[in-house]
Amino acid sequence: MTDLRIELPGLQLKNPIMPASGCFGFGREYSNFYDLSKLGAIIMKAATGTKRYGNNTPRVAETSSGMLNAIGLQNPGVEKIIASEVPFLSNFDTSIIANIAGSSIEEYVAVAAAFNEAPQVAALELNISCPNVKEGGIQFGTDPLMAAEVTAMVKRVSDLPVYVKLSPNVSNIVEMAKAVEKAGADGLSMINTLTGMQINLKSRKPLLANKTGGLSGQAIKPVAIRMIHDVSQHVSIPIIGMGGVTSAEDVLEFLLAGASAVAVGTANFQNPFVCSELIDELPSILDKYGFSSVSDVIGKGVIV
Amino acid sequence: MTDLRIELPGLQLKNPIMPASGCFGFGREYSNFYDLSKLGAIIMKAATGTKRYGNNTPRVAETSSGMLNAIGLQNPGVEKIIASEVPFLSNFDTSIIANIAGSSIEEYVAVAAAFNEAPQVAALELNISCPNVKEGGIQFGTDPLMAAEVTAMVKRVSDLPVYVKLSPNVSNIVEMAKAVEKAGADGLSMINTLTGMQINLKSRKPLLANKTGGLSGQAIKPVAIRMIHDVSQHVSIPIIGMGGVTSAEDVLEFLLAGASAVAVGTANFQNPFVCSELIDELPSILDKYGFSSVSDVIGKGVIV
Amino acid sequence: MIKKVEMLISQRRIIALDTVELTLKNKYISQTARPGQFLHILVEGHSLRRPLSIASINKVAETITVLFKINGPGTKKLSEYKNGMYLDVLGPNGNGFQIEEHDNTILLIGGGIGVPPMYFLGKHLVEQGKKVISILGFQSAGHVFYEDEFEALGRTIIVTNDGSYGEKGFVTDALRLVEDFDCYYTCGPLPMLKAVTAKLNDCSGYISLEERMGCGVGACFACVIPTNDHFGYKKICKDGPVFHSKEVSL
Amino acid sequence: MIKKVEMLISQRRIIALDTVELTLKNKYISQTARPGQFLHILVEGHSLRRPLSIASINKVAETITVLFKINGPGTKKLSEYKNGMYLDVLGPNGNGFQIEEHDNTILLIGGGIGVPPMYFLGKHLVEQGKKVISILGFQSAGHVFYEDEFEALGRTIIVTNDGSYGEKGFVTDALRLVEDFDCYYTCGPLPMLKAVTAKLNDCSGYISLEERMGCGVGACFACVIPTNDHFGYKKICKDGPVFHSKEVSL
Ligand SMILES: Cc1cc2nc3c(=O)[nH]c(=O)nc-3n(C[C@H](O)[C@H](O)[C@H](O)COP(=O)(O)OP(=O)(O)OC[C@H]3O[C@@H](n4cnc5c(N)ncnc54)[C@H](O)[C@@H]3O)c2cc1C
Ligand SMILES: Cc1cc2nc3c(=O)[nH]c(=O)nc-3n(C[C@H](O)[C@H](O)[C@H](O)COP(=O)(O)OP(=O)(O)OC[C@H]3O[C@@H](n4cnc5c(N)ncnc54)[C@H](O)[C@@H]3O)c2cc1C
Ligand SMILES: Cc1cc2nc3c(=O)[nH]c(=O)nc-3n(C[C@H](O)[C@H](O)[C@H](O)COP(=O)(O)O)c2cc1C
Ligand SMILES: Cc1cc2nc3c(=O)[nH]c(=O)nc-3n(C[C@H](O)[C@H](O)[C@H](O)COP(=O)(O)O)c2cc1C
Ligand code: FES
Ligand code: FES
Repeated sequence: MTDLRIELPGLQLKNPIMPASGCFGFGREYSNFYDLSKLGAIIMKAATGTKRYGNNTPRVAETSSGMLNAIGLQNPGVEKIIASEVPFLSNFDTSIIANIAGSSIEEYVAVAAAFNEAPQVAALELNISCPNVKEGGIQFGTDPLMAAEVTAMVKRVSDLPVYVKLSPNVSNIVEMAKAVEKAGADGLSMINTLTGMQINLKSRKPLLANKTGGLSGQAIKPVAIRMIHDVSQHVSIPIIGMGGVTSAEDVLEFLLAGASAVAVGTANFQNPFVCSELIDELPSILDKYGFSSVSDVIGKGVIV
Repeated sequence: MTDLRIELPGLQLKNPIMPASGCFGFGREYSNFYDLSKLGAIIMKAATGTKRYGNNTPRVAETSSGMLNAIGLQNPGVEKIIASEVPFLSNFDTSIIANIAGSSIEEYVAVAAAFNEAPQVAALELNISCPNVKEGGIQFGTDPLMAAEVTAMVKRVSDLPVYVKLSPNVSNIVEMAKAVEKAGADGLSMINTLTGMQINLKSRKPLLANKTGGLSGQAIKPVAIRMIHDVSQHVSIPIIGMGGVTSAEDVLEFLLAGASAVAVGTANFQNPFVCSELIDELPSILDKYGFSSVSDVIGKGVIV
Repeated sequence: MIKKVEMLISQRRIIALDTVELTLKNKYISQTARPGQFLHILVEGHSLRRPLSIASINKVAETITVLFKINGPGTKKLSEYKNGMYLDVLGPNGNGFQIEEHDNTILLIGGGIGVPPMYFLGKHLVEQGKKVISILGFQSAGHVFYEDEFEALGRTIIVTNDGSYGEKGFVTDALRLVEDFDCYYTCGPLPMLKAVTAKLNDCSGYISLEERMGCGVGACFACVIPTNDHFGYKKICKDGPVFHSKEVSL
Repeated sequence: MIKKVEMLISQRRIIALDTVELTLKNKYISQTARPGQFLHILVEGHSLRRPLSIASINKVAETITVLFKINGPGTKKLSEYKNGMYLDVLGPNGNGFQIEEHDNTILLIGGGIGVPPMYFLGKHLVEQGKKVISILGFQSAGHVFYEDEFEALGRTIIVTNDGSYGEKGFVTDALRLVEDFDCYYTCGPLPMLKAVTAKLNDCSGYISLEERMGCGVGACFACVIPTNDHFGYKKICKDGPVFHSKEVSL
C-alpha cells in the first residue's frame, strides 16, 4: 500500500492534500460535499484582529486558465473564528491550520496570540503576501527585513509552528525564504497569488472594484514550481506548495519540485470534490511513476 | 475611417501591431503567410555581439494557456544580422526594431553601436530581461541601478531611440521603469516572460534542458496589464505592451491600460496570421467600444 | 442540498436574438429545485463556472430549463453545446423566493435575462392558486421571449426599450398600468432593480441579484452585498440570490 | 509552401492499443505533401500545436492520413475528435526524405510512432519501382499496426520489445535478418535512432527526428539540433525533420 502520510512541524498529515486558505471558507460549505476528515489538513480563510468587510464587488474575474480575486481579507475576526468556526472544524479528524493576516505587526501578533487559546489549531500560516489590502499584507511579503521581523514577532508569542506564506511578486524569492527561515519560521507556504489586473472594455475601467487582484489557478503553476524548486534548495524547513494544483499529476510535480505537502485553491471552485478526488487518485499516480510513498517523492525533481 | 496610426519616438507606425522579439525570427518564415508590409513594425529576434548557439533542447514546454521557453538567445550575431537579415526585412514597408542583448555592458554597447551602421533599423529594444541566459540578461533587469547604467551606456553610443524591455520578475516594476526613464530610455517595452519551470514526471527532472524558462502567452496577460497600468502612471515615455495578446479585444485592453502599441509573441505559434488578423479586426473593435482612433484609446482605462 | 451532477442536454433552442434555451435532464435537481435557485455550470475552457437561473422544471420528464443570453466568451461557448452532450453542473444553488401565504395577487417584474427565474416563480405561484401579473422588459422586439408562456399564467405586459414591441420604455414605466398587487418579485440588471425598488418602496417585494461568483456555494466571499443595517453582509450565492427588497443595500 | 488549412476529419479509427488513425480531407496538402513532411495541428485547449507525420496521402480522394499514439493531454484530446469535425492545421511542414535515383533496394526502419512516415515513404518508393524491406518495432502485440499495408509493399519484419508478436527485441536486433540494401531510412525514438545509425554506420541513410516545437515553421529556434561539424545547427521543423544520418549530432 502506498504510504501517503507525511510529518511536518506540528502536523501529522494522513495525506499531503489540503484546501488553500480563502478557497474553502471555514469548511462548512464543502462539508456538504464530502467528509472533511479525509483531508490531510484544512487551511482556514485569513483571520484578522477584528472583523473586516473587505473590498467592494466585483471581487473576482476570470482569466485564461486562472482567475483574479480581490476579496480583501473579509472575515469575522479572530475571536469569532475561534468561537464559531474552529469548533465546527474540530468535528473532523484533520489538522486545522489558521491563516493569519494584519495591517500591522501588532495585529499579526495579536491574532497569533489569540490562536494560542484554540487548542484545536495545529499550526499558523502567516499570510504576509495578500496583494488585496491597502495596508500590510504584501508589503511584509516583498521586503525581507519586514518579513523577518513579523515572523520573529509572531514566533515570540505563538505556541504553534509557523508557516510563512510567501508572495511570488518579488525579484528574489530565495532571499525572502532565507530571511523568514532565519527569523524562526518552521515552514514555508508558497505561492500566494501574482498581482494582476483585467480591464473591462465596456466600462473602460479595471473590472475589479479594487482595481488589482491576485492571479491564481493553473496559469501560475510554472511560476510556483520554479519558486519551490529554487527555494527548497536553499532552506531546510519544509514547504507547503500551491499555485494551480488541479490534478494528481500536479501534486506529484509539486512534490518533485520540493514541496512536502500541497494546498489546492482555485480548483475547488471548478470541482468542489477536487481535494477528495486527488487523495483517491494519488496512490495510483505515485505507483505509475514508481514511487511507494509521498515522502519518497519530495524533492526528487530538484537538480542543483 | 478608424485611424490606426500611432507615432512613437523614431517610429511612425501605420498601426499599433507588431510581432514580439523571438517569436517571429527575422520575418522570413512568416513572410510566406502574408505581406509583412501590413505590420506596424517588426521586432527582430535578439542580437548579441557574436553568434550564439543558445541552450540545449528541449527548449519549449506547454503550460496551461501558455508556454515556457529557454531558447537562450540563439542568433547569428549582430554583424550577420545586419548583413543578411535586415536587408531582407527592409524589403517591406514597415519599421524594423532591433532587440539587443548581451552578457556584459560592453556587449550591449557594441551591439547597439553596430546597429548605427544599419540605417534601415528604426529603433532599439534593449533586452535586459531575458531569463534564459546564465550571464547578463535578467540581472540587468532586476536591479534598477544596473538597468539604468546599461540604458545610459547604450544611449550614449546609439543614434536610435531606445525602448527598454522590462522583466516582470521584480518586486517593484515602477521603480525599474523610472530608473531607465531617468537614464534616458525613449520608451519601454513590457513585459518579458515570467520565470517558470515544468518538471517531467517520467524523467523526474525539469523538462527544459535549461531547467527554468520564460512563461509567455495568455496566462500572463493579467500580470502584463497590471504592470503597464501601474507604470504608465509614473513615466512619461510610451510603452509597447505585450504578454498574451491574442485577440483584438486584448489589443484594446493593453491600449486602455496605457500601452501605445502592442507586440504579439506566443500567439504567432498558434496562428501564423494573428498579427495580420488583429490589424484587420482592430477598426471594428475600436468602433464597437466607441473609439475612433488608436491614439484615442491609450491610457483611457487607467485609474489613478 | 447542492450536488454536482452531469446533465444531459436534451433540447437546445434559440428562442430570441442571442438567447438560448437549454433543457437539461437530471432527476435530483428536477425534483428538488425551487423558484429563484440557480445552476452553477462548468463551461469547457473556462476556469469559473457560470451561474444561470432555473427557468422551469418538469418533475415528470425530470428536466430543468435554463435560458441565457450570449454575453461573453463563456455563454458563447455554452451556446455551442449540442443536444446529447453533458454539462457538469452544481445545483440547485442558493435560496429561492420566499412566498407569503397571505399574498394573493403577485406582480412579477423581469428584465432581460432576469425574466427566466420569474417564469419558474410564476408557474409555481399559479399552481398554488395565486394570481400573477407580469411586466417583462426587453431591449427590442427581437429579444422578446416566453410571451405566450407568461400569458398563460396571467396578464402580461411586454416593454421594449426602443418601443419596437409592446410598450416603449422601461419596466418602471409600465408600473402605472398595474395596481392592486400584494407583493412583487423582480429580477434584472442592477439599474432596473434600483429603479423598481425605489418606485415600489411602499410595497413588499423580493429581488433576485447577480454578482460575479467564484465558488457559487458560499466559501470564497466573492459575491457579498452589504445588508441595509450597514453592519453585516450577505452572500448572494448562498444567502441569496433572492433577498427582501429592504434587506440589502443595492 | 506551408499553408494554414481547415481539414475535415473524414474517418477516425483506433488501429492498435492507444493508436488512432485520422483521415483528413484537404486538397492542397493532399496534392503537395511529400514523404517525411508533417502536419502541425492545433488541438483545442492547447497552446502549442502538435506535430504529426503524414502517414499517407490519397491524391484522388484528396485525403491525408495521420497516425498517432495517445501520449499526453494533447493527443488524448485529439483522440476525442469525431468524424465531421474540423482541424486547424499547418502543413505540409518540413522537408521530406531525399530519394537517390541510384538506390534500388531500400530498408525502412520504423519504431512505434516513427512507423507512420515510413509507410508514406514506402508507398512512394514502390510507386517509383524500388524494392522495399521494412523492419517495424513495437512495444507489444497490441501496439502493432499497418502490418498488412507494409506487407503489400515488400518483405516486412515485425519486432516487439516483449516478443509478444514477431521477433523479440529491438529493431536493431532484426538488422541481421536483412542484407543487400542500398540505403536506409529510419524514424523512431532517439535511443533507437542512435542505435540504428551506430550499427549502420557504414551505410548511407536518412533519419527523421523529433523535438518539442514552438512555431513549427522555423521562426522560434525551439527545435534546433547541432550539425556534425560542431559548428552550425539545423532547425528540425524547417531544415528537417529528415536529415542525412551523418549530418546532425544525435
Ligand atoms: C444568480 C445568477 C443567476 C443568473 N441567471 C441568468 C440567467 O438565467 N440567464 C442569463 O442569461 N444570465 C444569468 N445570469 C448572468 C450570467 O451568469 C452571466 O451573463 C454569465 O456568467 C456571463 O458569462 P460570459 O462568459 O458570457 O461573460 P464574461 O464576461 O466572459 O464572464 C466572465 C466572468 O464574469 C462573470 N459574469 C459576467 N457577467 C456576469 C453577470 N451579469 N452576473 C454574474 N456573473 C457575471 C462570469 O460568470 C465569469 O465568471 C445570472 C447571474 C447570477 C449571479
Ligand atoms: C516532426 C514530428 C513528427 C511526429 N510524428 C508523429 C506521428 O506521426 N505520430 C505520433 O504519434 N507522434 C508523432 N510525433 C510525436 C508527437 O508530436 C507527440 O507525441 C505529441 O506532440 C505529444 O503530445 P501530447 O499532448 O500527447 O503530449 P504532452 O507531453 O502533453 O505534450 C506537451 C508538449 O510537448 C510536445 N511533445 C511531447 N512529446 C513530444 C515528442 N515526442 N516530439 C515532439 N514534441 C513532443 C507536444 O507537442 C507539446 O508541445 C512527431 C513529432 C515530431 C516532432
Ligand atoms: C478567492 C481567493 C481567496 C483567497 N484568500 C486567501 C486568504 O485569505 N489568505 C491567503 O493566504 N491566501 C488566500 N488566497 C490564495 C490561495 O490560498 C493560494 O495561495 C493561491 O490561490 C494559489 O493557489 P491556487 O492557484 O490553487 O488557487 C486566496 C485565493 C483565492 C482564489
Ligand atoms: C520562443 C520565444 C522566444 C523569445 N525570444 C525573445 C528574445 O529573443 N528577446 C526578447 O526580448 N524577448 C523574447 N521573448 C519574449 C517575447 O518577446 C515577449 O516579451 C513574451 O513572450 C510575452 O509576450 P507573449 O505572451 O505574446 O508571447 C521570447 C518569447 C518566446 C515565447
Ligand atoms: S461565490 Fe463564493 S461566496 Fe459566493
Ligand atoms: S519549432 Fe520554431 S524553429 Fe522549429
